[in-house]
Amino acid sequence: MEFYLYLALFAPLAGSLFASLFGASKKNLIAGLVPSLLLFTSFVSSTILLVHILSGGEAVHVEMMTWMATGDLYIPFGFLVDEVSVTMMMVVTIVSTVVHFYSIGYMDHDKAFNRFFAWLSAFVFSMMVLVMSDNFAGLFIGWEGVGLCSWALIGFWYHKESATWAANEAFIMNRIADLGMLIGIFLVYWNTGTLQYNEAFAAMPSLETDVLVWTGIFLFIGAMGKSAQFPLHTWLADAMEGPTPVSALIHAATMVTAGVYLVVRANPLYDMIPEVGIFIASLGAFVALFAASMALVNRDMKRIIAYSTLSQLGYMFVAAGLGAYWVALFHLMAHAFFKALLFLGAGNVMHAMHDELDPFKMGGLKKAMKWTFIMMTLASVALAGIFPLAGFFSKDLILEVAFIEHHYVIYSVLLFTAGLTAFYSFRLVALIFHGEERYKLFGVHPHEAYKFMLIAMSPLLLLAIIAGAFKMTYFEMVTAVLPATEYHVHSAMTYWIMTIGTQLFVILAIAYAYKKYANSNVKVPDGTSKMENRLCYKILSNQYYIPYFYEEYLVKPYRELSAVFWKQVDLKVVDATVDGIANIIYTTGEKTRGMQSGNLSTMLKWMVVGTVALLTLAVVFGLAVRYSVEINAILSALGVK
Amino acid sequence: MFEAVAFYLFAFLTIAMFFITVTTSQALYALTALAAGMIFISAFFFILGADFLGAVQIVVYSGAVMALYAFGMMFFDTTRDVKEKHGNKLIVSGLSILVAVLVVVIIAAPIVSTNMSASYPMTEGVGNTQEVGMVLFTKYLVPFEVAAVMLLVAMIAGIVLAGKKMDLSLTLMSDDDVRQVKEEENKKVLS
Amino acid sequence: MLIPIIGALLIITIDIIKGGLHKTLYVGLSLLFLLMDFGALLDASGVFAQNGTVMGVFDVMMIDGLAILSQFIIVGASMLFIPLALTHKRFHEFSYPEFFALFLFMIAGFQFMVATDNLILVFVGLETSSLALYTLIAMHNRDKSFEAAVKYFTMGALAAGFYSFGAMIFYALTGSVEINQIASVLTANKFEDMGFVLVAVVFMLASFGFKLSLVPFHTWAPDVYEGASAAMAGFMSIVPKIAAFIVVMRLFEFLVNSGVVWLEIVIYAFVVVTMTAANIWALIQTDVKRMLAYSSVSHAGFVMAAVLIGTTQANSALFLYWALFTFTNLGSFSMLWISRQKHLPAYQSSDHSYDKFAGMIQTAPMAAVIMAVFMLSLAGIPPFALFWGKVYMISSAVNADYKVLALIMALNSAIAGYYYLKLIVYMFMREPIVGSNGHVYVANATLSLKTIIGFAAIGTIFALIAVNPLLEFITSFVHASGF
Amino acid sequence: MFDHILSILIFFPALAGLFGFVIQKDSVRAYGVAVAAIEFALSLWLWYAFDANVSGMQFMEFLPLVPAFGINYILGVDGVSLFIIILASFFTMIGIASLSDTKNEKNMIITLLFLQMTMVGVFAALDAIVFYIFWELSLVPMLYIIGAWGGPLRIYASVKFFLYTFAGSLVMLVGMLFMAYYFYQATGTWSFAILDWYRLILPETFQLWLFVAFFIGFAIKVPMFPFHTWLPYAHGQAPTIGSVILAAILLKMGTYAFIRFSLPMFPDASVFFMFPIAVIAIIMIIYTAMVAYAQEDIKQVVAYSSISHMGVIILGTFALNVEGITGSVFLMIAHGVVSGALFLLVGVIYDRRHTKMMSEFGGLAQVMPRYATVFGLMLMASVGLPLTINFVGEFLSLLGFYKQSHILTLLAGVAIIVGAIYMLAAYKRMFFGNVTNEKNKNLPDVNTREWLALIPLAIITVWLGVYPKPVLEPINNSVESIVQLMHEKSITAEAKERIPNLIKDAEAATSAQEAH
Amino acid sequence: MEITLNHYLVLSTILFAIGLVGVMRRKNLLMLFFATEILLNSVNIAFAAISHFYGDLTGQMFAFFVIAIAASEVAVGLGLLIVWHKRHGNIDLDTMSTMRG
Repeated sequence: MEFYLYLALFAPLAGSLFASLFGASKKNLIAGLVPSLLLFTSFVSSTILLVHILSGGEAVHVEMMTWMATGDLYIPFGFLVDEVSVTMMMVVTIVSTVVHFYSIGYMDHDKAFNRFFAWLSAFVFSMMVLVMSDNFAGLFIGWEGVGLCSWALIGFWYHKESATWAANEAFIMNRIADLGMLIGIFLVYWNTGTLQYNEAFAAMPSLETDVLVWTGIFLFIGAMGKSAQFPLHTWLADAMEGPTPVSALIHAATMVTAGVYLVVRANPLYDMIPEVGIFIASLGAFVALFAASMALVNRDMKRIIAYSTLSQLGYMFVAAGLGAYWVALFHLMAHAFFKALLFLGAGNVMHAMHDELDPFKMGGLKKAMKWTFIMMTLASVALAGIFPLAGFFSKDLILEVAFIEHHYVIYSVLLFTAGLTAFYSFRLVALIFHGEERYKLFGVHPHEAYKFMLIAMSPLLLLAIIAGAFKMTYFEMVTAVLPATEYHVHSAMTYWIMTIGTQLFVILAIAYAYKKYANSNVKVPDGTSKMENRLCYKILSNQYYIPYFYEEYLVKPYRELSAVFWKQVDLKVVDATVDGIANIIYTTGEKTRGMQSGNLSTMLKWMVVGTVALLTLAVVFGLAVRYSVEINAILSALGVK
Repeated sequence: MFEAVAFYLFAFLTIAMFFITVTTSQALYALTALAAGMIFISAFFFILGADFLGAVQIVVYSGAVMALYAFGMMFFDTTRDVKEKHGNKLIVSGLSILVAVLVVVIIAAPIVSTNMSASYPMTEGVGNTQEVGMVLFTKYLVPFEVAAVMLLVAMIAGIVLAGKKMDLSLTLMSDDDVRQVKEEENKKVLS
Repeated sequence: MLIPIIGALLIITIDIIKGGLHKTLYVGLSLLFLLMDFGALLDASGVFAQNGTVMGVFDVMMIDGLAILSQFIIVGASMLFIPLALTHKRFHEFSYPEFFALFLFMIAGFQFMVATDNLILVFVGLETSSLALYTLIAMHNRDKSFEAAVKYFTMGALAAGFYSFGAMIFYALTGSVEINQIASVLTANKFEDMGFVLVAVVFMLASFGFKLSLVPFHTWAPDVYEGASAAMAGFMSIVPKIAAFIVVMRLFEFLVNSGVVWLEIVIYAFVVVTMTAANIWALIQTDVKRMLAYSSVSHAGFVMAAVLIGTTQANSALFLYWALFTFTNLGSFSMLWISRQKHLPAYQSSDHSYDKFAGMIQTAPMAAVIMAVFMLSLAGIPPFALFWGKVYMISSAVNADYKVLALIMALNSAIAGYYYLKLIVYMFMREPIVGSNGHVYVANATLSLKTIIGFAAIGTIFALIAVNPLLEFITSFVHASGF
Repeated sequence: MFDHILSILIFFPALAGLFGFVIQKDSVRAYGVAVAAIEFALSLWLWYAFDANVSGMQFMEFLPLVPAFGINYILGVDGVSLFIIILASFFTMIGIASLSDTKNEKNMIITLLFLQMTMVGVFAALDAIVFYIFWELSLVPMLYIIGAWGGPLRIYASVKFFLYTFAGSLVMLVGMLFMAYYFYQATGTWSFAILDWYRLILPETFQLWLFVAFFIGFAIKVPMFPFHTWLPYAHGQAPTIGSVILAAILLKMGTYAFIRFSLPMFPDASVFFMFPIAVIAIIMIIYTAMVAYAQEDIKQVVAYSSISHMGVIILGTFALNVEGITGSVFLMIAHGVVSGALFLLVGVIYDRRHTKMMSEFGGLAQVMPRYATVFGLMLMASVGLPLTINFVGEFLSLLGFYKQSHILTLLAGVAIIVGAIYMLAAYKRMFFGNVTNEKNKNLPDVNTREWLALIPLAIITVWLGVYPKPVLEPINNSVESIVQLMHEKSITAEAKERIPNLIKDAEAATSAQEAH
Repeated sequence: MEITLNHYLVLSTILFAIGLVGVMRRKNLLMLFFATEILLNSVNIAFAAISHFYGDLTGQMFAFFVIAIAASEVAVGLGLLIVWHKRHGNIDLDTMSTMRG
């Protein structure tokens, strides 16, 4: 099994290195194919591992070599394939394999084709490290690694100002979170004396609560960054500057879910500190609603999907926070499939529309690109959580969890959000594929994507449809390591009411979306329509002015402060002091050099002056000594000493 | 009594003379005043019974030194009074007064020097000169010799500095000029 | 000590018998006599090593450790300096045999000065050497040198006045002119006439402050150094000062150690002021020789600290420092000496202005490197000679609990670093000025001069090896003579 | 021969430099490379012969210099100094190898060889005075390099560099003399041997004063805020090779000296001053990082960034536990490699365009992709990405200091954010976007000579990032002995409590194991 | 009224002060030398007096040597004086300030 583990882990790395050999040379199909095939092998070996685990084999745990060892600190490169990580591995390898093959077509005309694959495979490798590591340090390696790759891939088209800006924003925001993560790790080390998951978690129950609380909080801050939870969410939307496959792989399926994975992985810790769990859950719920609301009015296809990703992450955190770790993981998996599918579909549309992103400028594409239409619709249905697609099983489960844990506020928020989700996703579908063909105004001639791209997407489609079926098997597998809490509403009655109700609500939302946007009188908004001038619309379309706030009150001040520090403080104060001292000495010289007038009688005067000065001193002192007794008497009379 | 009178008289005279020396603007006056002052000083020596010293004083100063100065002054136009521009009289006068006052203040207090052991007591009767000679050629032989050397040095220095060769600079002359000079010297030596 | 006198007389007689002989003869003779003198010293040191301090000739002469050590420095330094007369160019003074005679007389004078504790002999010796020195300076025969001589002479006369007045008061207080007796008498009556002691000390301080060029009695130093020939300036920066230091040590240390607070304070002030002020003035100089003048003033201040501290270590530090300083200063001044031109080029403000040395590394690399070594040594960069002197001196200050003083000394060397660095900057980092070719820097060089410089350079660079034996030798002598 | 390996390491380059004078101008470069290569080989041999399990000094040499005053020529290396020595010889080698054609190259190379002597000497010296000698001597060649081959402000920069450091180290010298004096008082013998001083337990007040005296010398060298202002000038004006050596080795003297002198000699003072110094370190980290962000000159960015990293090193040093100190030592090496590489990279572009202004560039990634790649790698290393050399050091340093103070570490941790900010901003300005400046249109990519220097550095950067063990282990052993020494020497209760007692811990651990 | 040692000392100090004043205010080299002579002479008086009152010859010795010194100083001084005068035609101190700073 170890062999497969290493294969699964290092195949992507090999692919990345291979592709990077061609890094600076011109497009070369090999550079795309080889990594994809290597990834496929990785996928295969992960599957083998999965089978091994499913067939009740115990977790594969290898320690490759020492990384850091000093003092009491010992950090190995250790890898662990247990039920949780194997799930993640499957998700990662499947989606990334698909995306790789897809990208061969998608990046067809890009001159940096090779570099793309180098980075993409590198990302997969770091993601694998992240999920497979058996200690926090290894996790952190992957954590930073994916950050790096996402930086490189967001800024893939580095000649675009917006792209590079978004890349840096993403990296720095993640860094902020990583600091929290790092502190969390330190806390773990100094309190448990180790960074190995099993040992650390074993040691934790003996610690006092507040330490655990702090650890939990700091680790979760790390998770917030990667999973773009409020207030560190702005980078995700901007990250859409990257090529669409990247968005599909990194910013929908895998990397952003790392936060959830962390919480799931650290479940023993979070079980001990439910108050933090509640916080996580409520934050998740808030983000779900918050992101969905922004998705309602947005006019950028990819951003809409990004926001939906955000809101789905919120769902996951609700589940994780409420202790339903397996549910969170399950939704993570399902979401990965249909969301990736959605993105890839969007990619096709972009190709067809020559990188046009505004759905209002499309419409009626279903004739031109039937397959894409079908796929995206199904993906949206799954996302909306309609029976019997994947989304239904995972998402409704979360709702139930919230209900059963008696967090009715959260429950209602999530329910409402579900409606919103349905609405905006079908608003998108409607705008793109239905209604009349507004794109004609812009003189584009859309065409369906390459066949093999569609074929490449098909596995995702399949999974998006049937993933729900695996629920029970998955449950049995995962609960070997995760708390196995079955969530059943007490009375079948309420259960059915809830389910049906939800379904109806969602369907209504869909219907409304169609009614509003699928008809033929949808115009390309020009900022004049009544709705667009509503306050709430403005707020939403400006993302609650949060990016603006960051720019104005964080970035600018930082820049200005830096300038002040350099120009004013460093040069005008610190350095000036140093030079000032030197100048003082020098100018004293200049001023006093007059003493050396070169005139002999002046010199003689100086000599006499010196002597006289000494004499005066001598006299004073001599008299003082001679009359010391009297002086003391006087002084004492005066009351001195 | 006589001693007192003599002391005050000569003290007054010396002070006056030296005061003239440092204040007058006429080089000649200054010279003469100095010479006079020196002689008066020798008077003190005689009062104090240091006959030998007094003699030396008169001989050396009023003789040699004054002669030297007089000789030196032939170089300059002694008739016209020396105009000296004094930058800031304040400093000078101030300092001088300060000095005078200080020094006097210091010395005004009586010097009580206990356990004073005269290392070379004067024996009454024996003339001062003999004693001086005795000490000079026993105890102070070395300083005496050195002083002799010093005088030699002074002599050489005087000769060299005042000598003819000093007004032409061999440093800056061209080689043949130098050769010429040398030949002249050699002639001098031979003749 | 009679040897140099004999030598001088011999030289004069030779000149009388047959004039116009070449200077090399006289240099040779002087060297020869100085060598003999040195040999005599070695002998004397042997004697001293066996049976301690010797009082000779009616107790006027005194051969103790200080005397011997200082004479070693005096004679040694003179031996190193006299060959500098063998220049490539012709200079006025060297055409006089009298020059060499006076030189030897001067050395004799210094030797007498240090080898006694009788104020009279000190005075006479001092004057002998000084008078000779004035003449030697003047004999360089340029306007500046005359001016220098006159200034030096006049102030010297004033200083002589001070000296005699001070001696007079000491005599009045103790009825003796021998330092050890003065000391014993004063300590016997517990300094009851402190006022007078102080007055005497003041006048002594003034006169020796002049000799040692302590601020504010230093004013002659820069001018005289500039006026004198570089060789003579270098000589002046070493020999007269060590002689003066010996007397100061003899005279003041018993006072400082017997708790004359005032004197301690005053010397402290002298040390600090001299070091700092001289350094500051050296910063703003535009002429290397003048800069070196100020720097040696500052070094004198630095060494004066030894007198203040007054422990055996400090006194040994004084000798160590001065021995090493001799080599370094000899080197730097001879470097100036060999680069001496007769006529000033247009772009040059003075004989040895800084810009003369601009870009020297490109035109005369070897010379530049050597000069740099001397400068670094003066700045106290290890492992060059002066560093060891500095370290030992500061350490002695530390050990005597003069913490602040030690710090001031250290920081002063930092300030000093600047102006030594300035020359290095000129030599290594500036572009050479148009028209200056490498020959300028060795215009005046002959084999003997080069030898001397090489000697100095070796002494400066490899001082490391010499330090230990030197230190042990010095310490034993100083300790044996009770300082 | 290898009994005196250290002396050979020290003086071989100097002698070679002397011989260099006779070499003909054009072939001196090859000569220099050869000498440096031999030196590097020797240093590698040193590593090979070094016994990683011995925590004490190795290859000790002793030669009396001034026994009368207790000054002896004592050499020796332990894990702390070993790798910095290797680093020094390594950088001299690649520095000479990658030297772009400079005017009078000969002087440059000879100077570099002398500089190498001083560098190795500082890290090998075990006698305070010998240490001081090399410490001061190292200023001179650097002064010449900056002053003779530098930019327009070179003279100001070089003199400032020299005097500032000189002044500081003079105070340090006074401190050393005090130390020797106390030693003399305690034992009755003069000694400047560091190992002797280790055995001396000082009362706390003395410790405080001496610590300050030494601190001034070291802090200026490091340089620590607010003594840092000479560094930007020195770096900004120095030629590439100068900056490389300065950043890679000379700055490490200060931090090394902290570990060699301040910590073991004044444990209580170290504890006493831990928090003030930590605050200074944090100011260095954040403040200089912000200043770096404001720079317009890429070289200045790197210069300020190295100040910022120095802050982390200091922090790790004053964590006063094994993790922290080991981390800081490792970070010294790491920062040496990375910043050296960065300066080399800046040099690459400077050779092409003769400007360092970032506004002049932009879109270089299109023109010089390979250059951009290497730069990116080094940038990420400097940002402290895991699996690069810097991360190990930073992680350990911060981890170590976290034991002492949570909140301060949190502040110091901001390093990884601000570091990312200025580095990425600079990278964006230089490499991203379109090629706007005509002059950049067809710049040649990295050439062979530059690869020669960059590839090894890149390899080290990744190799030691992935597998730091071979370096970490010897360091760890030596550091453990130092920490143990500190614990035993410390007087005050707080120090005892702050500085871990390894032996006790070890016993505790074993007993715990028995318990299981 | 008895003339004590102090009288002589005071006298000599007064003379010394006069000498100092001369040294300070004289700008003519020759006159300056006069002033220095005064200094030495004043001291001589004191020496003689002290040796008289202590009955000790040392003072006279000192005075004797002081005289000798004074004489030789005059010789050298005059030499310099003459050279300077030859060169510059004046003996004014204010002219000899070519070196400064």
